[in-house]
Amino acid sequence: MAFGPFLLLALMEGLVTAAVLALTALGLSLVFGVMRVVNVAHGAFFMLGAVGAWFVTEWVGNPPALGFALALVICPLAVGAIAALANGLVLKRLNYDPEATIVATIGLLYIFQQMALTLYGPDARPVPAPFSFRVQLPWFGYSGYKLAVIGAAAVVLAGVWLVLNRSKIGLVMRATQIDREMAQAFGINVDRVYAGVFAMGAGLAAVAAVLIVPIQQAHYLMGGDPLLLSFIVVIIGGLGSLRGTLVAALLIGLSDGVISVFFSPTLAKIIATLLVALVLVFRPQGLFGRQVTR
Amino acid sequence: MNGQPLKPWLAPLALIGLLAVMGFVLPAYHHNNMARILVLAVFAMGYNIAFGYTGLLSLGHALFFGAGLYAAGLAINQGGVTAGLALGLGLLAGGGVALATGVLALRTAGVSFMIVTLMFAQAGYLLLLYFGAFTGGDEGFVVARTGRVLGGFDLTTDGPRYGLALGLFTLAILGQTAIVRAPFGRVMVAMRENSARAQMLGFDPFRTKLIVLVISGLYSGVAGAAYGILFGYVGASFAAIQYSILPLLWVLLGGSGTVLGPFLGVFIMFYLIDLSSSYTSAHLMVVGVALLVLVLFAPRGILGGLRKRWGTWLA
Amino acid sequence: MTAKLGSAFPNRRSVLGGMAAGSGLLAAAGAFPGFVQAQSSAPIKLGFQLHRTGIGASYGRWYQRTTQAALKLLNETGGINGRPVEVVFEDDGTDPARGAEVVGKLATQHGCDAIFGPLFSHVVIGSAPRAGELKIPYLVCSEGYHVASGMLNRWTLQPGITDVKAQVRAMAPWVTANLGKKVTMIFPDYAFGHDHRDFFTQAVKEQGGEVIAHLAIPPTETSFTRYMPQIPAETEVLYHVMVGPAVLTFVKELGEFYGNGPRPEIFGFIDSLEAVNLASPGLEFLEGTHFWEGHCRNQQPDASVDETFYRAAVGVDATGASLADARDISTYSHMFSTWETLFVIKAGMEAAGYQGPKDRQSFVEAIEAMTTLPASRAHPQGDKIFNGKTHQVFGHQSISKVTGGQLMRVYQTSIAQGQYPDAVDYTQQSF
Amino acid sequence: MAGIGLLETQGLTRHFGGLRAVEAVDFTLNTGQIHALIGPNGAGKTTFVGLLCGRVPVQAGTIHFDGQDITHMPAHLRVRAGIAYTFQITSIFRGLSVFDNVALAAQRPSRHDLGAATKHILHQVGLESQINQQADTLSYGHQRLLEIAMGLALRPRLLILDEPTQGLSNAEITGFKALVRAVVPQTTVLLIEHNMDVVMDLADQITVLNMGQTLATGTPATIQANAAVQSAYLGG
Repeated sequence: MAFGPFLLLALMEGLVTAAVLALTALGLSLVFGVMRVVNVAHGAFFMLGAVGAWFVTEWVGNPPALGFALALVICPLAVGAIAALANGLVLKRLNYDPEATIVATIGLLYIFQQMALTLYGPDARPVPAPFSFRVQLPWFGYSGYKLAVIGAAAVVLAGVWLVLNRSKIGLVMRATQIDREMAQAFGINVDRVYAGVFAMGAGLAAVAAVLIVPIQQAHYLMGGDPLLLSFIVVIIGGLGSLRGTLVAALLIGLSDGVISVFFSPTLAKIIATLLVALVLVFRPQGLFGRQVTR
Repeated sequence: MNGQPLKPWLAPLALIGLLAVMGFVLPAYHHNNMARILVLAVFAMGYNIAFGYTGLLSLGHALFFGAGLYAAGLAINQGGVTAGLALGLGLLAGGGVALATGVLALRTAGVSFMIVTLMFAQAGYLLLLYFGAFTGGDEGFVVARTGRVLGGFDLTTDGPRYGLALGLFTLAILGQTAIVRAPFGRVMVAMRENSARAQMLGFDPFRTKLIVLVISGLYSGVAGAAYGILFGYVGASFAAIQYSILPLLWVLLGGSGTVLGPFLGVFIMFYLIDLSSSYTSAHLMVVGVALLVLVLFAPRGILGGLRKRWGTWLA
Repeated sequence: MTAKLGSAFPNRRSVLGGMAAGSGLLAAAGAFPGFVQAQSSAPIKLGFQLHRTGIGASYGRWYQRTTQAALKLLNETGGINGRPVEVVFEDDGTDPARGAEVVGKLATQHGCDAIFGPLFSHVVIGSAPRAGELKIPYLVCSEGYHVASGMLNRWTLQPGITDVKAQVRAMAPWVTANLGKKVTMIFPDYAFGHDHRDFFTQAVKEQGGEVIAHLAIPPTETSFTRYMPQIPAETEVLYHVMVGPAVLTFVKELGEFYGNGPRPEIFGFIDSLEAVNLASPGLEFLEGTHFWEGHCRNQQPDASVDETFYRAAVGVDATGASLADARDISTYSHMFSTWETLFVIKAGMEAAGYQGPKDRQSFVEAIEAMTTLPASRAHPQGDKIFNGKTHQVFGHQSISKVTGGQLMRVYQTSIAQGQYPDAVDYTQQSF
Repeated sequence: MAGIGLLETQGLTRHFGGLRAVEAVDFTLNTGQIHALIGPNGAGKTTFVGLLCGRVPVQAGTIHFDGQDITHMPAHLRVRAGIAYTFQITSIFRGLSVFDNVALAAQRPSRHDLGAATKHILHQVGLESQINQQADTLSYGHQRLLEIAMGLALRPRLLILDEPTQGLSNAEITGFKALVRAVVPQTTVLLIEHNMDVVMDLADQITVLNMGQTLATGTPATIQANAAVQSAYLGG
C-alpha cells in the first residue's frame, strides 16, 4: 500500500483509540483532580462496563442495536453505582489518604476481576455492533462503527464539558477541587460530591468500554491497558484540564500509530513510550496543566 | 535517633535470629517459600528506602529488579561467570539503571515521577521482548546449573539456597537500618517530609534523591540477581508492571518507612495468595478483601499502625 | 478388569516392548502389576499445574475439565497398578514465579508423585528448574519447543502434544503446494510468535517457497488494523497466529480490512480462535480460509470410536462447544494433551512398577523408553511417536477449511513430516 | 560603607507577571551588623530575601556574597556558603522530633559531636526540655523558636530571619532579642520584622522597601526622621 493511504489508516485508527482513551482518562482525571485519589481500580471499572455490555446484549438478543443502546445506558449507571458503593464503604473510611487508597483500590481491582472471572468466565467474548457497514475507501475498507465511536465519544465529551463548565454541579465540583475545607464551609456536602465524582469517573470509563466492546472483546483482564494509558494521558495533559486531556489522548492515540508507520511495531512502541516519558521529564507540569503537586 | 544506639538494631537482629532458626525447622515447602520471601524482601527494602523513607513514589522498580535478574542470568548463560560475580553484576546493573533513570526522572516529582518511572520500566520491558533472540523474550530462559554454585555450595539445594537468601537479607536489613539511622537517613526523611525546606538547610534534593534511587536500585538489582540464581529462571514477567506495583503493595502493607515492614508485607502477601488458593478457586477475591480489611484497620501498614500504638522500637 | 484395561490401553504392550533396553528389574516389575498391586492401595497423587487465573484461564478451565474426565475413566478402569488416582489442581495464575512455587507446593506439601498440565511456555520454563531440583517428573502440555531444544532437564517431558517446531514443519509442504508460495506471516512479537517465524520461514524455504514479509505485532496491542497495510500486495498466503484475549479483534479486523474484495489465501493457527465461536459476529469472512488444528474441533465424518468417546467423556458436542452451554467453546486443539498425558503417566508408572517417590527415576526412564503410542482411548487424537532422547512426542496434524462455518479437515499430515533431527539427548543427562 | 559589605545586590529585579515584586534594588549588608528590612505588606520583602537565599530565581541584577557572585547559585549551595534562611510560615519537619529537626541543620558538614552541638543550640533557644517531642506537637511559639534554632544550627555567616517574632509572647520576644544580640558580630543578621519595637531595639541599619523599591536606608534614628518613610509606612 502506498504511503499516503497507509498514514491515513494509521490516523483513523489513532482517532478511535484517542476517542475512547479521552473518555476513560477524563473519568480518571476527575477522580484524581477532585478527590486526589490514585484510582488503580479505574481499569477494572472499564472492564466491568465491557462485561456488563456483554450481559445486557445477551439478555436482549435481537436486534443488537437495542441491546447496545440499553447497555450504553445501563452499564455506566450500574458501574457508577458500584463505584459509589465502594467509595462509601472503603475510600471514605480511609479519609482519602493517598497511600491507603492505592492499596484499597488494588484490593478493589482484585475483587472486581474475581467477580468477572466467576460470573463471566475467562474467555474474551464479542458484543455485536449495533450496526455494521463498511466504508470502502479507494485503498482499503474501514468499519463504519469505528467512525461512529469517534462521534459518540465527542458527544459525551461535549456533554461532560457542559456539566463541568456550565452547570451548578460543575461549579460545586470545581470548588471542592480547589479547597475542600472552604467548600465545606460554604455548605457543600463534600461527601456527596466525592461519591458523585467517583461514580461519574467510573461511569465514564464504562461508557468508553461499552463503545469499544464491539471492536474489542470483553475480557476480565482487559482493564490494564486503559488504566496505564489513562494515567499517562492525565499527567501529560495536565491535571484538571479537559482540553489537555483531550490533546494528550490525541497525542498518545496518534503517536503510536504514526510512529509504527516508520518503525517495526514493537520498536515503535518503545520509541513512543520513551518520547512520552521525555515530554514529562522536560515539562513535568504536563502540556497544559498547572504544576502537579501531591 | 538519639539515645540508646543499640535499640534500633534489636528488632532486625531478633528477626534474623528467628529466621536462622527457621532455616532448620521449616518443612520443605515453606523452607523454599521463605527463601523466596527473603529475596523479595530485599527488593521490598530497596523500594522502602526510596518510597518509605524518601517519599519517591516510583512505579518503575521492575526495571531495576529486571536489570539485576537479566544481568546475572545472561552473564551466567552467555558469559559463563560464577554465581558470585553474577550477583555483583546484578547489583551494579540495578544501580546503574537506577542512576540513568534517576538523572532524567528526578527532574519530576510526585505523580509525574510515578508516571515517568512507569514508562521507563515499560520501555525496558518492551526492549527485553524486542531483543528476544538474546533475552529469550517472554519465555525467558533457565539459568545454567554451573552458575548456581557459590563457594562450593550447590544453590539448587534447599540449605545453601536458604543460607544465601538469609545472608543477603541480613546484609540488606542491617544496611537499611544503618542508612536510615545515619545522618543521611535523616536527610532522606527530610526530603520526604519537606524537600524545599531541606534544600534551605543546604541539602541538594536532586543529589540526595539520586543517591537514594541508586541505593534502591542496588538493592533491587541484587535481589533480582539472587532470584535468578537461586530459583533458576529469568523471564520478562519479572520486568513487567506487576513487579513495579508489588513492592509498593508490600511496603504499604507492611508499613512504609519502617525497618521490618517490607519483610512483613512480602510475607503476608505471599501467604495470602498461597493459603487462599488452597481453599478456594476465587483466591483473587480473598486477597482483595484482605487488602481492604488491612487498609481499613491499619491504613499506615501493619507496622506503621503498631508503631503508632506501641512506640518506635518496633520499627 | 484386566481384559477391559487391555482393550482400553492397547499401547501398554508396546511400551513394554520399547522398554527392553531398560533395566531388567523394571521390566519385571512392570510385567507383573499384580505383585505391585499387593504392595499398596493408597491413591497415587498427581499434581496439576493449572492456569485457572491470568491470561491462560480460558485454556485452564478446559484443561481441568478434560483432566477430570480422563481421571474418571482412569479410575473406572482400574487406576494405576490397581491403585486409585487423585489429581490435585493448583492455580499458577499463568505466572512463571507462581508456577515454580506451585510445583514446590504440589511436590512437597501435597506429596504428589508427579506433576503435569501447564500450557504456557513461560510458566513451563519458569517451573522446570524447580521440578528438576525436587526430582519430580514434570509432564508439560505446552507445545513449546523448549523441551526438545534441550533447554530444560531430565525430569521434564512432553509426551502429550507435538511441539510447535514439528507442527509448523508438517504444515509447510501442504501450504506451499496448495495455497501459494509467497507467504506473509503475522505473529505476536514474542517467543511463541518467534518460534513460528523461525520454523515456518525455514520450512517454506525448504519447500521452494518464500516468506516475503514478517509482521511482528507487539504483545500489548489491542487493535491491529493499522498493521494490515503492511501486508505486501503480492502476498499469496497470509499466515496468522495470535494468542491472548485480543485474537478475535485481530481476525475481525482482518475481515474488515479485506472486506469482500480480493484477498490472499489465509492460513491460520487455531490458537487464534481457541475458545472462540466461529459463528461470532464479524468472523463470516473466515469462510473458505484454512486452519491448523491439533485436534479437530468439529467432529469429522471419519472420527474414530476413541475420538467420539473422548468427545463425549469431556462433555463436548460435535461442534466443539460444551454440552452444558453451547456458547462455551472448548480449546479442543490443545486440551487432548492433558488426557493423553495422564494415560502416559499411567503407562509409565505401570511399566516402572511405580510404588512411591523413590521410583520417580524409573518412571521417567520408563517414559523415555516409550516409542510408539497407538491410537486408542488413551490417545484419542491419534497415534504418536515418542522420542525418548528429546522427551518430545510427535503426532499427526490437521489442516481444516472453514466450510459453512464448520472446520472440516482437508488434510492430515504424517508423523514423519513433523520430525526433525534431535537437538539434545536427555537420557545422557544425570537425574 | 563600601568594602565591608558581606552581601551586595545591584539592580536586583523580579517580576511576577505584571507585578513588580522587586525592582532594581541596590542593597549592601555590612558584616557583623543587625540589619532590618521593613515596609508595608506587599512591599516585596519576602521576595527580596527569597532572591538572596535562592528560593526565587533572579530575573535581572546581581548578588555578591563575600565577594563571590552567587546570582545563579542553587539555594543549597548558598546555604553551604553561609546564608541561612528561616521561614516566615514555619516550615519545620512536622513528623520529626525536635532533636532531628535541629540535627538536620547541624549535621552538615559531618561532625562527631552532633548530639552535643544539637543540644547546645536547643539550650540556647530554650527548647531543651522538648527535645524528644515530635515537632508538630509544639506550641506555635515553640515552633517559631525551633525554626530559629534550625537557622542557628547551620552556623551561618548571614542569618535571614523572616518575621521571627510573629506569634511570640512578650517574654519570648525578650528572649529572642537576647538570642539575636548574642550571635552578632560572628553572624550577620538580616531581619524582616513588623514589630517596630523589636526593629528599633535591635537594628544597626534599617532598609525600607516600598512597591519593590528601596525607599531609604539608614540607622534607626535617621529612618524614624525620614519624611518619605513616615508618609509611606510609619505614619500610615
